[in-house]
Amino acid sequence: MKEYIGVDGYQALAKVLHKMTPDEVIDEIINSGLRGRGGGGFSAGKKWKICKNIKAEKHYVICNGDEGDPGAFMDRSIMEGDPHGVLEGMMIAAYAVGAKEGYIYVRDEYPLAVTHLEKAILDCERSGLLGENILGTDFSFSIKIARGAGAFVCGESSALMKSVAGEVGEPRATYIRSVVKGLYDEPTVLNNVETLVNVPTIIRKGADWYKSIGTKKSTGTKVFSLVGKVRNTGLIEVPMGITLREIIYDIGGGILDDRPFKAVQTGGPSGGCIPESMLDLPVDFDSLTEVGSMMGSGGMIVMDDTTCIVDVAKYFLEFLVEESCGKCTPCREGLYQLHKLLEKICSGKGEMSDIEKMERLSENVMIGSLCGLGKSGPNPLMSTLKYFKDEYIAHIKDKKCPAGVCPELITYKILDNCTGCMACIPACGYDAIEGKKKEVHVITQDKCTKCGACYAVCNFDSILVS
Amino acid sequence: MKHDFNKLTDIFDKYPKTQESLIAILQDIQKEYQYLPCEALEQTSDVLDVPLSKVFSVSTFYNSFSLTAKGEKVVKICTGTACHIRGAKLLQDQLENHLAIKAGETTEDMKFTLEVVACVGACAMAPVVVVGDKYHGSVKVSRVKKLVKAK
Amino acid sequence: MIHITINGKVVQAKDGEMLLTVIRREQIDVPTLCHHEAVEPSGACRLCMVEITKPEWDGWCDYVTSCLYPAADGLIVNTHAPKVNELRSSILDMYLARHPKSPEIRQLAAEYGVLKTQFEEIVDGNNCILCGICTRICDTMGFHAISMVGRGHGKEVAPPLNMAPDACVGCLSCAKNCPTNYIEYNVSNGNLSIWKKDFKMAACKECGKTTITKEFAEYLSKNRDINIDYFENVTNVTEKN
Amino acid sequence: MNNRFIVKPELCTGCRSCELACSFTHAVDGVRSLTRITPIDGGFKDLWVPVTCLQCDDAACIKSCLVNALKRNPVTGAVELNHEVCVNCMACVAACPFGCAVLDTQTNLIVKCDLCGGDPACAHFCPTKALEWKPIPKAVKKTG
Repeated sequence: MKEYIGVDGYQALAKVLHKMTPDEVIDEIINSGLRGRGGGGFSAGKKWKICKNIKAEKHYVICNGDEGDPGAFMDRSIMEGDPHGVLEGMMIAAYAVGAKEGYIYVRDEYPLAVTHLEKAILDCERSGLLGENILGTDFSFSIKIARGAGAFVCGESSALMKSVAGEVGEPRATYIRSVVKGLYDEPTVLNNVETLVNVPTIIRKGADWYKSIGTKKSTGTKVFSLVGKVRNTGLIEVPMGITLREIIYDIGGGILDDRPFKAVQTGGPSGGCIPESMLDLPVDFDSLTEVGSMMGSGGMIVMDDTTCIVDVAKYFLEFLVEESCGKCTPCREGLYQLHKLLEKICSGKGEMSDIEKMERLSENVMIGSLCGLGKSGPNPLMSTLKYFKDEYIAHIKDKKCPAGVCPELITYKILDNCTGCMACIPACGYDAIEGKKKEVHVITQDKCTKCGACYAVCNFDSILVS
Repeated sequence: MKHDFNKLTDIFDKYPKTQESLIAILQDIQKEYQYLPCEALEQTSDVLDVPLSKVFSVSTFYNSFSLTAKGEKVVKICTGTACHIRGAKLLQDQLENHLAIKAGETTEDMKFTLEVVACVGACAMAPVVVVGDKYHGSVKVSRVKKLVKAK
Repeated sequence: MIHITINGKVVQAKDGEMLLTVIRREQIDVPTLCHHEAVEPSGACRLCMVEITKPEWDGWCDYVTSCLYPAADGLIVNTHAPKVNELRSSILDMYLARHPKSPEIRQLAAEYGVLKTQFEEIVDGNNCILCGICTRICDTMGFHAISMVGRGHGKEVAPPLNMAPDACVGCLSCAKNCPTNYIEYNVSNGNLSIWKKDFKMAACKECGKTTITKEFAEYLSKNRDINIDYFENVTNVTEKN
Repeated sequence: MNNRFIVKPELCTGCRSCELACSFTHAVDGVRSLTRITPIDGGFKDLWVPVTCLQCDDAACIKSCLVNALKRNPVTGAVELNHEVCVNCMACVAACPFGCAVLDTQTNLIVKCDLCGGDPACAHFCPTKALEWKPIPKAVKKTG
């Protein structure tokens, strides 16, 4: 806490409480162009304004720290590393909309984040930054932590609010927005961790300063988690508008083992894959959406030529089938059928008509589903079908997996340069490899499950996948 | 299995007696017993005055709850996107083969439970396997057996 | 009062009234599988989706579930737009793949031109379409005996812990309102069983005729302040049919 | 709400005209419906009483309905059943001490008298005036 105050912490709070009216705060945030970092990209300030203008007994502020996207972990780092920044952002939001209670929804998988936030809240309560009459003003605010319990769908606002209230996290139709009728049917501002942590800085340094970073429509910076087949993995904070190529090659140091780049996946399971031809695309909310992906919460997964794009689509669909709440039919049954069709293609039984079938079904699932999970669920499939149709056709017509991933379409063979080191024999869990020391080993194809364990342990590139 | 249910009272006392506390209480119970015993669910329902059917719904909806007892050590294979493309499937295959159970099952001696989880948020160290509380990053096939060496 | 246009006809509606209510009042047939007037709309089956637009939307239209969309002045609704019909048949196709044996689903799907699913049929499936009418009615009636269990494709309706539910009084409302008649129950010789639970029927003291279970009668008597004797008294009039 | 059924059992012949009238009034698509009124044999020879819903003030049927499908019409005073809302739990059928809510097994709907919206057809068709729909006589009003 002392450290946070040491770096100008809570100065923004003091500034808004003593010198600014709630409307001025909202105007400042609107003016800064800050857009929700959770994925949708809705103007944070406008959201606050709507919420403030709703007359109700209570207003709530919720911080969404349910980072469900597999492959993204920036919210975790923020909550663990800068819990006070999150709290301060929430307090300012609460002051602006007139909320007295706030919740931070944190994944239970992040125990350290929970501990740090708990400690930060306690510190604030002790020093009068949370509670009644904060800093001698008539502003009162308290924050509770709600631990998520492992459900991707709870990243969806209405599902998250149900979860906070201790119910099953099923979304409801959002024809009435949650800023109007949210938690306990009261107007609620729900912002992502990264959005809120930007707020104090904006207040302190001014909207104009913030606007000077990034692009016209997407201001400020964005944290990405750059992972996958890239040399330097980790979190990066970049100004909006930077190109994908700069991120992957300059910051990420290029592809692992200098293999050719194939695609980069952004936006998590609801996003899409972007091919090499679009590497010079500037990274901002609108251009990513335009090419069929999305900013999402900022996962950025790089894939090389050993990643099978059909397998990736199948992977995301499998994840979504698993994570669908099961309430509405298109999402529950439609995603399931899409996954079935992809399984069929990956196992070499696909037909060309399946592609058209998937396209039509995807469209209907997107229109028909109740919440964002289903509405964007087919995205990974649609975007890969758009940019990597050849690979689908290779799976269907040639019965081949060009990347050497789909088990039923590949064979493992040991080449003559095998040194007979015997490393692969114990690695194979199915006794499929035989051979003597210093002699070329042989794979019994009947026993081979194509798990790839031998390939992974071979130090001499003697195993050929084809 | 017999459990000491006195601890439940301590858990209940930590929270206000409203439905809002339901998930937090279930999480604490899960932590205490490694799963949600029937009796605990019934008591929770009584204490919070939430219908048992709702408690059951919630405890089957969320991934972090389990209604069956788990092994001493829970082995979680992260199958987040980053882990997936860096070979989580292979690790799963190896672990399943080695422990002779499928994901989601527990070994007969109740030593290990194998689970696949969506993402543990350690994507930069992919692929990740969590054994007990310990995170193992960049796991290679050759290390798999060591990870689950019985004590 | 506001005015909306449904399939070209201008009709009156109350502000905020759900579109489906207005559509049904106009005797227009829009299929639903998860709708019941006794409970709050849930928007799960998605069959009641309609196309909506407004003059100021510049030709852009949206697809919304009419059971949950509040009527607003000037709204133009098309209940059977080509896209809407395609959506419905697609959804019914999905249902048909999951519940190929359900006569109710087969009939509704046939009405939308789907005679056989293009997807992989689930052979050993059941006829529960997870509409949630049963659980919502049970909640509304105040019993909370059954609920949705699990999630996603494996979701099911079940009593807590899959055991005979304490809270159930055997009113049969879940079973009687199930659109696919999936919930099984058995009434015979003054006994009733549902959800693996057995009940005795309350019998008329004079004629022995039975209507509801003893548990249900006791519940009503206790919670609704009705003389318990009322339930053990059937006059001749109910002997009809 | 000034009118009430005035029943004079001594005039009832058990001719069942009231039943017919009711049945045809509530007919759907020309198919006769189950009647909501029945003359019952009082137990003695030739003593019949037409019995229909009393629209009780403290109605057991309304109290028994857990989904609020039964509501009193403020204009006619009739307890009306909304079939759209009704979940067929049979609580009202069981609760009515007079057996005036019944399940029509043909349509699977529960039926009860709705006073035909304020002008019950049965009373019109009673040839002997054993059943009348008219203001309550003053004398009765005072004592009752």
